Amino acid sequence: MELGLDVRKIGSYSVVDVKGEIDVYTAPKLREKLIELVSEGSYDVVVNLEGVDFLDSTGLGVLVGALKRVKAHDGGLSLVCTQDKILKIFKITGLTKVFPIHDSVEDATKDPE
Amino acid sequence: MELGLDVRKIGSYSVVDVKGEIDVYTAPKLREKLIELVSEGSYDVVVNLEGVDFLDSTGLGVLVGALKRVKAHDGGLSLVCTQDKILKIFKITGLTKVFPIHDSVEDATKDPE
Amino acid sequence: MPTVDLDIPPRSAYVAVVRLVVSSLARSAGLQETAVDDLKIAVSEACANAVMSNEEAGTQDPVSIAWHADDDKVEVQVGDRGKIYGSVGAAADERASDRLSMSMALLDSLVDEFSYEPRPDGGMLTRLVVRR
Amino acid sequence: MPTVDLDIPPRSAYVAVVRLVVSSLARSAGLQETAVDDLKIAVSEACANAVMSNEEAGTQDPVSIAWHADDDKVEVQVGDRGKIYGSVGAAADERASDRLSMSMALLDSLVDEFSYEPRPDGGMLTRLVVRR
Ligand SMILES: Nc1ncnc2c1ncn2[C@@H]1O[C@H](COP(=O)(O)OP(=O)(O)O)[C@@H](O)[C@H]1O
Ligand SMILES: Nc1ncnc2c1ncn2[C@@H]1O[C@H](COP(=O)(O)OP(=O)(O)O)[C@@H](O)[C@H]1O
Repeated sequence: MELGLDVRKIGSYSVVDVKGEIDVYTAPKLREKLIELVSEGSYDVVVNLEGVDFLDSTGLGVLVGALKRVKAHDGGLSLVCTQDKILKIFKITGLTKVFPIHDSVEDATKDPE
Repeated sequence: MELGLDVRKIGSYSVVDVKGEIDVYTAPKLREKLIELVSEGSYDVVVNLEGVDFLDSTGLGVLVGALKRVKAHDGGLSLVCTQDKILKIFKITGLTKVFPIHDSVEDATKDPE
Repeated sequence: MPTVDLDIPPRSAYVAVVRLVVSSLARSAGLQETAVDDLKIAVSEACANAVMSNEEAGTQDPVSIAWHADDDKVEVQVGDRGKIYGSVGAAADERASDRLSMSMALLDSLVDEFSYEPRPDGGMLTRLVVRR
Repeated sequence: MPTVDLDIPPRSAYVAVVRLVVSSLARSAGLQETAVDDLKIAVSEACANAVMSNEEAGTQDPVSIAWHADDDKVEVQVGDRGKIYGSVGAAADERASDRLSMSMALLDSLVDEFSYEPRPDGGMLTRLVVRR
């Protein structure tokens, strides 16, 4: 099973477009990519989950870990997600209060006023 | 698992557009439909397999049975198929010599010269 | 080394899920798309044969599918506890033996090794091998 | 009545195939699309927990998934022979207990009944019930 992970720069943001299923098998690949970004100095990260069909607790764990890492550098990590079945996972685990969740990459990469 | 079975009339032909997987579970539905057509007096039948993802020996058995039935009424049964993985099944079982196989429904329903 | 075992009720409705499992495992094992399709058809045929003999016999014992992949080959075994297949009554005008001989032709040509044998304790065992 | 049993190696790569099986069976059993998704996530969580404790413990015993559908409910059991989960070391900076508590929250809210208990002979058993 492949997990698609494409990174692009939009202004000061690093946007990770994720495609496929984030589960106990693929989550380590996402973790590596996010660790790599932070180690390269990207502290404003947007994880675009629009292409994600499945997300489990190991994926949530990776996102929470990455959030802690960027926060240690005064950065931020936000998500793009409009799919009900994925939003549900964040709601059940209380993570809608932890992550800013946007409707689009455009929204997530708007400069703060 | 649903097997899509739509019947349309083109000239003197009855065309059955099949959608889905024809296997040991769904083949009986195809058999019923073909028996129904013959009992209604349709002896020139075209089975369009372009929407079929999977075909097994029970599906082949149903097609062979239907061919025998229309032939008993001086009719014919031809197939529409361009997919390599489905054509392979007919080749292996020698049925390419038994069924006329066309590239399109148009081709299959041309009036004989 | 890795082995996956799947037991299904001996009923035709469950053969589709076996195809899903085999396609997914074959793809993960690195088989090419054509080899994946061929193995999927072969395993589905073996399951159809097993299920039909069980449906005919009215048995409830599961059909067992065993997947085993190692470096040089993939082996799939399909075992059932139905009655011996040749004795199954032909449905309507499609003679069961026509179907079975087509099934055997498919099994024989779609995999590298194929055997179909009675089990000592009843039912049949189909063994399929694809070499890498 | 119909029972499907699936044994996978206790490795994370095999959880995807369990999801395929559960989605397919749940859909065939007539569950609504949301219920299919919920059960798929729950079973996947249970398998992830089982696989992680086995990968940590280095055990080879399979993780067993048992599907059982009857008129009023679907029940799925996931059993493993790994070590007790709480003792698994946390990977990097993602604390395993954070993940496990999220997993438990998901399991608890996605199905109608949920239990997660040690088996008398080692490992854990997760039991999930969806009422129709
Ligand atoms: N192990 C096998 N390998 C190849 N073909 C086989 C095998 N077993 C049976 N067949 C073929 O399947 C067809 C049906 O065989 P059989 O079970 O004897 O049917 P029936 O009893 O209906 O005549 C025959 O054409 C036979 O050659
Ligand atoms: N059967 C259960 N039902 C609901 N929550 C549970 C269950 N078992 C454990 N938990 C929750 O999972 C989390 C982790 O539990 P535990 O295994 O004790 O982790 P740790 O030992 O890492 O603290 C805790 O928040 C606990 O409340």
